[in-house]
Amino acid sequence: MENLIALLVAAPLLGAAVLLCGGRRLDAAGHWLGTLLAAASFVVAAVLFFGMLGRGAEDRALHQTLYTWVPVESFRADLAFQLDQLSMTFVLLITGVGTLIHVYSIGYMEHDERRRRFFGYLNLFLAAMLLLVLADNYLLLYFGWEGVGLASYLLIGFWQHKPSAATAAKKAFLVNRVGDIGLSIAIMLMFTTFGTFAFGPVLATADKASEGTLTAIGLMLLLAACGKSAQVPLQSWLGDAMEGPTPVSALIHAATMVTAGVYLITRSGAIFDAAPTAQTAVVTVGAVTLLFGAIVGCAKDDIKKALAGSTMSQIGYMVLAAGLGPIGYAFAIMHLVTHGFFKAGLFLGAGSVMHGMNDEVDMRKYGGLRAYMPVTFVTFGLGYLAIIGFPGLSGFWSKDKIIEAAFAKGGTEGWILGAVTLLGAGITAYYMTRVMIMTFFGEKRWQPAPDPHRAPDVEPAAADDGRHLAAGPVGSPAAEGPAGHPAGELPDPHESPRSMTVPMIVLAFGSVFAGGLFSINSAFVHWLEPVTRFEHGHPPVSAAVITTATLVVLLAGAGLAYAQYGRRPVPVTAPRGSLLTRAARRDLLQDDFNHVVLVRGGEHLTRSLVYVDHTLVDGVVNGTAASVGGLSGRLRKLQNGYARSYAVSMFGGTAVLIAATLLMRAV
Amino acid sequence: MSAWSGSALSAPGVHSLWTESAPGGTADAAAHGAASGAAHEAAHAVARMTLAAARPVERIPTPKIEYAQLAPVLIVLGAAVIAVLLEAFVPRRFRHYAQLFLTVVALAAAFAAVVGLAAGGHATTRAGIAAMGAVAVDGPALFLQGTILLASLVAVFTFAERRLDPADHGHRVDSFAAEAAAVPGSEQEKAAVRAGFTTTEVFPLALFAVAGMLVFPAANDLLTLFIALEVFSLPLYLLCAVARRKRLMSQEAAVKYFLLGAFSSAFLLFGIALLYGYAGSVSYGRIADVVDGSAAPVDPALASTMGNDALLLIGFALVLMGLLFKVGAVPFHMWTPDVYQGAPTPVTGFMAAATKVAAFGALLRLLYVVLPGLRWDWRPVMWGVAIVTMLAGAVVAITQTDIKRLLAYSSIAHAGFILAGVVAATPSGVSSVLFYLAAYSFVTIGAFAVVTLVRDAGGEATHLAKWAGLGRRSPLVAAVFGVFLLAFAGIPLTSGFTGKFAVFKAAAEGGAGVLVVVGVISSAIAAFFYIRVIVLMFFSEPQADGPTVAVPSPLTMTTIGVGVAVTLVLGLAPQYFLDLAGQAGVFVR
Amino acid sequence: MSFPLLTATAVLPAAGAVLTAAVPAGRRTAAKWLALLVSLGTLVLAAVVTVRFEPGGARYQLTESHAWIADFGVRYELGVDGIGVALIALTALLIPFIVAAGWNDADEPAATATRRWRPTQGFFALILMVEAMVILSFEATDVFLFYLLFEAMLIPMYFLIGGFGDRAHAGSDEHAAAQRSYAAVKFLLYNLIGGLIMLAAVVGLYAVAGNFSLPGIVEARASGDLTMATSTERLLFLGFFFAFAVKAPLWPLHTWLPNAMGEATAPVAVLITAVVDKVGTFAMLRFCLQLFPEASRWATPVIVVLALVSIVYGALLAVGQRDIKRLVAYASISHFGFIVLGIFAMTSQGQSGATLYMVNHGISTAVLMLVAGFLISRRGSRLIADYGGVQKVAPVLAGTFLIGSLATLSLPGLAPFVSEFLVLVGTFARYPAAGIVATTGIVLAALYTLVLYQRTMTGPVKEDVRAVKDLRPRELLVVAPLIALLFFLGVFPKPLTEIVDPAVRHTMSDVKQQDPRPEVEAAK
Amino acid sequence: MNPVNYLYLAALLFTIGAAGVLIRRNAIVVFMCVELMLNACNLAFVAFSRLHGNLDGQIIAFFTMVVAAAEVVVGLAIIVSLFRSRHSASVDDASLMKL
Repeated sequence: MENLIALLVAAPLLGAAVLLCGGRRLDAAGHWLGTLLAAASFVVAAVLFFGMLGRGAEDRALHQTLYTWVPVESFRADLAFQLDQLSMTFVLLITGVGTLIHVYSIGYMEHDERRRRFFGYLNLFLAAMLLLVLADNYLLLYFGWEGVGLASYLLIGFWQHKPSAATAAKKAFLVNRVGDIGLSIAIMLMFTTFGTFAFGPVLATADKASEGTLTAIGLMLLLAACGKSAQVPLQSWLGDAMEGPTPVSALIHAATMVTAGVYLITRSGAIFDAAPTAQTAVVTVGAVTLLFGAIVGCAKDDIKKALAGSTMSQIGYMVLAAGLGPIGYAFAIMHLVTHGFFKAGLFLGAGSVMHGMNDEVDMRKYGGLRAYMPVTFVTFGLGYLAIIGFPGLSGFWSKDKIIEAAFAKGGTEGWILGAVTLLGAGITAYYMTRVMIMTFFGEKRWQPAPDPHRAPDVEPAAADDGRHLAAGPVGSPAAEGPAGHPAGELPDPHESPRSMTVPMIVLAFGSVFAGGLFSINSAFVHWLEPVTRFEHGHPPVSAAVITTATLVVLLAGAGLAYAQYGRRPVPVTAPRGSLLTRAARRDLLQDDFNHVVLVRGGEHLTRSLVYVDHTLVDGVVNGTAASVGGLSGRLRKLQNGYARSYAVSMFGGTAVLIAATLLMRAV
Repeated sequence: MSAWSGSALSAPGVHSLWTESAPGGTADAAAHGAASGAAHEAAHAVARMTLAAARPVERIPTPKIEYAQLAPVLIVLGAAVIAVLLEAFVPRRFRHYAQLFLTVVALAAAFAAVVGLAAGGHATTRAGIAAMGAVAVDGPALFLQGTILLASLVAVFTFAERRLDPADHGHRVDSFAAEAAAVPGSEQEKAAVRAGFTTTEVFPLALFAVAGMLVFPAANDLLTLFIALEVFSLPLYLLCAVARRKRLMSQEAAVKYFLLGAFSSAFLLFGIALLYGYAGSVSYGRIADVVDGSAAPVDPALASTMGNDALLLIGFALVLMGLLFKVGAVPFHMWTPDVYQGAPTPVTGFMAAATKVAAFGALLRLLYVVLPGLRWDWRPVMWGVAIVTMLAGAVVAITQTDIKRLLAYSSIAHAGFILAGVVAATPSGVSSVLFYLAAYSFVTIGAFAVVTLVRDAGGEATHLAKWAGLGRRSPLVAAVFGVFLLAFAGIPLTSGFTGKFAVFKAAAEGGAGVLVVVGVISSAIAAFFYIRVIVLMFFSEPQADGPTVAVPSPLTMTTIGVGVAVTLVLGLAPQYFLDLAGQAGVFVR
Repeated sequence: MSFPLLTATAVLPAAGAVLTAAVPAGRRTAAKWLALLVSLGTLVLAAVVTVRFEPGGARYQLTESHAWIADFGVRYELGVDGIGVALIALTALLIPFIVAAGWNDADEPAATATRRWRPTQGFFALILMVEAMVILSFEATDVFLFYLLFEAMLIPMYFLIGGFGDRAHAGSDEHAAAQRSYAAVKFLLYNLIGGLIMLAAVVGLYAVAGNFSLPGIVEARASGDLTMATSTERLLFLGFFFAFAVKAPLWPLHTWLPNAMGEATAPVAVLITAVVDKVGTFAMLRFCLQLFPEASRWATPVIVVLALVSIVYGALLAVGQRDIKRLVAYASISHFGFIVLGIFAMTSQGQSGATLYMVNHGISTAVLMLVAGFLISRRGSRLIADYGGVQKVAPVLAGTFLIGSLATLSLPGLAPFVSEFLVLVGTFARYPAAGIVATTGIVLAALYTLVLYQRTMTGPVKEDVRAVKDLRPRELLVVAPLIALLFFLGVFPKPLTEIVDPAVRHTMSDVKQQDPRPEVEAAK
Repeated sequence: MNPVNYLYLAALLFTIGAAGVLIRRNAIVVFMCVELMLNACNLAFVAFSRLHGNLDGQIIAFFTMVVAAAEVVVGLAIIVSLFRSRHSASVDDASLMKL
């Protein structure tokens, strides 16, 4: 049984290798191969899952050790897998959603000449992500961690000809690297503390270490989590990451990769439980991000960026929950899963909308689309209801639990967290309603006159795109990418092809029922319990109160949004807006800060260092050489060609010689 | 040294009597050592007689000369004399060949003699003093003589090279003036050229010089030292003056060399006088004894002078100066660049190699045999000289623009390195110096031989700018020269490195770590200009009016070949030669 | 007296060099093939060495010892430990690729070629000569012999740098030639001065020890037969270390490297940084630590600081570069910082990591630099600003370049990650602060490599870049195996670590250091 | 009379000679100054010979004279040839080679 685990990773890895090295001859079949292997991996996962269900709660975990990866004296990193309930959950989510999105991409990328490579990257991502969640030690996890980073780098920058995409990709990788410092330092600390960094021993003996060390480790892990899960202060990359193709945003930047941070914290629960300070830090980060993302989400007019903000905020929920300890881990993961469903669904919906709208992403240029793309509308709508936590749908079950747990934290801390989570719920309702209304309701705002400044870069490619339009959905044409879209094309909203709608529908089902299923006599919690441990949180007020409060806030948020966008027409060009709005549009100025402090500062630093290297370090050497040369030139003058002066020097020399000799005798 | 206990005994009275009654006594033209040496038995006899009655002194036995042990010198001297006769009697067109043949044979024979002596154990066990104490036949002497002979042998090949310049009026021409006496550019000169005259006198001159050089490091008393110095200097002065091209420079070089040389030898002589005054003798052994105070018996006069260290120290300083001049140590080096540049290149090579060997040999003997008792006085002084020489040589060389001057300065820097070995004042110091000299002399001759090949309309193109891109024109020559430069720079796998390491090692063992550090620094500086030449030859584009590289006759090829061979062999497998030098490291006293 | 395997591995390329140089001017292709075959033959021999070497066996294996220069206490002593084997393998492995990559670099238009002037032959002969000397220096267990080679290998390198410049240069040929010879002279002088200072130390060592046999001296010191005054040992250590720090190169002695790598052809640049410079770090590990353990420990703090400076400083300067090859050069400086850090962290992880790092850095830089060289030769410019969108016109080239970059930023799964992480862990275990500072190098590495990739490969296609062709088969053949090796060693470094670890264990015991014990003894 | 005085005289002559070498331009005169130095040496030798009462010094004096004569031969030859080609015997004129 456990020998299958490696297969999980191997299948997509093989796909990546074949597709990326295969060359053009695979162009025709590449996407099928990729999808097939993703599906295969899902099947294996399913097999393993049912096998696991067949065993008792305690001996469900499976281990498979392939070989020792890095053996140096006491430093041993095995290439070994551990498949327990937690990992299993992720594996299913990753392979499942992954497969769906592969399918979706077949249609979405249809007209991209580099589709083969796209699928190669997707497979690469799956492999890395699975490695991440299956690793049985932190170094191997780090391997996967960086692997998904690479995959996301490649996929964000998939349309490399767009400078914006290339920049976004680079930014994502760099910010993640900052987080990675945390992970690597954490691993080093574990090594120096426990002499190993395998999950088993470390987590088993965590409590033996001094709290200071554990706090340090915890904070470092948190840093890593911030990087990967786009938590404040390392969240800035996620918004730009939307430059990537929409399936990527759905899979990597909504459903799976960005939740790796939550996985890391949950997995390292033992360490955090023993380090309260670190936990506090975690919940703080979670709370801040939760609001941050929500606020940003409210201000964005770019549909994907709005969703990105929401992703940030939802992960904030998870991190917060994870920071609560045993009372929260399970719910964090549960929300993670449900979120995986509905957020992926929402993104796919967004993709489908953009598809119909010539890759127009500005919601102000949408409106009234429900008539044109019903399937998208329905699925998106269900996702919407799920995320705002409409009673009965997935989001409700998971998010509500988190809010309860937050209150259950106890003391003022509990109240604050509870309040924040509640507020977050309200804002979520607000911005999601806003998105919903602006996109699917109201009058259509998409008769854009061909704007003149686009005119120049009409290219031959335009003709192709025209054909595609006629033919059906427009793949983001590789030639110019969305940016270069033919000018003056009237967007002609239409439903997307089957290959795209089917995944959306499946995900919609997930968004509706997953939460419910999980909550039937809290099956999910018990499923995870052996790994994450579970304590019932006891909120100061009864759960019912909290639930109602949530609903109230929810309605308030939605109502406000309706009042603002449903009742009166939405201006096509965004109003200047309040200070907060403008700040929020600019990601609350966080990027500007980065730019001024890090980018500018860095540039100055490097420039001055280059100068130093040239003038100082090199200068010293050259200076010495020059001075020797000068000395030589001066000494040379003594050789003036006059025999008599030579004689003088000889005479003088002799005198010195005599003097010296006598002196030596004297002393 | 046994010969000298005699003169220690010789009483003043006896000598004064001699001076009155037997003026013929001084007519003894042999080394003065003969006179007092013979005195050993004679003195007492004579003394007794004088008491009896003033009868004419009986004959003084002729000094005994170990001809076998002096064979190398005698062979060369004899050959030189014959060569003079050849000049007188052999018709012009044969002279070149006759002279060349004679010289080569003589040098080879002399070398054979040296080898024979060494094989006969004269270098080690049977080392002794010949010619009534005038000449030492011991390890260092034989080793250096052998080196000098080989060096001059290959050098003579370049003397005889006649293929570098196009034939002039159908006569092959070498590097020497058709008629040295003729005014440059005069009708007389043109006539001489037309007649195809050549200065074949260079061969006898060289032979005389070599003879002097052979004696110089072997000299065992100060007079012999002085004579030997003059014997090899005077021919060199003349050799400098007889270049075929750039005759004015050649003559100027000669004049400078001559005047300064005479000047320095005057100092040397005065130094000898003072030492004589101090010790009452010019014999190394005797002086050494007096210095250590182990001399016996001590007559009143000697006692009075012995008390006076000023005589000793000043005398020593002056003699030292005379030798340092020949060595080319700062601040007595200033003749070197001019002379090296002005002299005919083959002569320069010969001088640079052989003179240094001879002079350092003499210096070693002086310091190790005569003045070991004075070590604490001379070591610091020599330290100073060594340091200044190393640094000054290297530094000034950086800005040179003429290849011959460049090599001259490099030779100064090398003198400094060798001095570092000399200062070590240990047997290993001696052997390291011997090895270094052997290695260095062949590199030098080879390098100057290459210089003779690079020519343009005005003869040798010695200006560095002309060497640009030589590597592209004729890679082989450039590569060979590169090898020599690397050897000069002391890059590993060349003889230069082995020698340098040996010397530094000796210095370090001798407790002169500072010298090692300074040596390292100056080698670093020196490396710069050797590299500059390499850059010039290989990395810069050749000029349109660049020089041509003459294809030499087998003679020069041999010289260069030997140079390269020795450089590499001593670099890769030096052990055998180190052993030789090691065995030859002990001076007889 | 068995077959002198080690000598053979050095003699073969040396002989090959002579033969190659002797090939007549008209037959330069023959010369190329000859050089390639010889280098491959050397690779085979190196493989044999690797196989014949038993990790568990004696410290120095396949030893040879012959009398050489008794007067200097010098013997011709060879022997390899794991570290030596690894580096010999690396050298022998890279040279064929360097030869193949430089296939046409030295060819001159027939116009300037004369009967005697044979640049192509010279080029390959010099490369082989360098290989011979480097390999022998990895084998030498006699300090003098090592020094000899350490110095001698400068000369062929010097001619390679100064004689065969990068065709792609800004400005006139004269200017380029001037730049080139400046770079060559700078290279030679820096290393020569370092070497001469080392010479003083070598002489000093002789004065102290009386012979040059490394095992002998180590043995004598361990048994107390040979004692050094503290001050003496420190001075000698500094003398040795200075030379190696120049070669490595360590800040602030690094400035020769960017010039040299910038002006030299890409293959030669690889030769410099991937092969020759390794001799420096190798020598630190073998000679500094073994001959002068106390002094090494004494100097460690300073050296660690210098290493850290190199890491950060090199990386920052790499960010600031406009010239692709100079960028790689500064990146190398940063990496050498890591290597030195690992060596002087004095932990087994650090030192194994450092050794692996030498190998991996050699391979990764080779990939990056060679691909960069191919790119530069196509476009005829080294300036980053002259590129853009290459990925569109030459995807394979871009892909390989990306892999090279990822290796340089030590991405897990590629070889450099293993070594870098080992170095970091090893350092952190002893000097946590240093370890943390070093980790910033990770981010900076990502910065300069990705910025380079973004500016050259992505974005809209520049006009002059449109003409750029994708990799030719020969070039792909050069890069592909190296990339494969990067992946292999990235996921399965065990073969390497198994060879290296015993040697590291010996070194650790020489410097009398144990790995720090973990805070909590974890239940294994 | 005390032989030491002869030594002082010798030293004086020697110095005069040396000074002459340094001061005078004419090659012949310079050369003669060198000769003067040699003769100073001779004087010293003879004086010491007397002092020590052995013959060596006097014998050396003869050798010195011979050497001096030889030097004259060589020296004059060189100087004259220089004079003929330059029409000047000034040592300072002979300064083609410098630096």
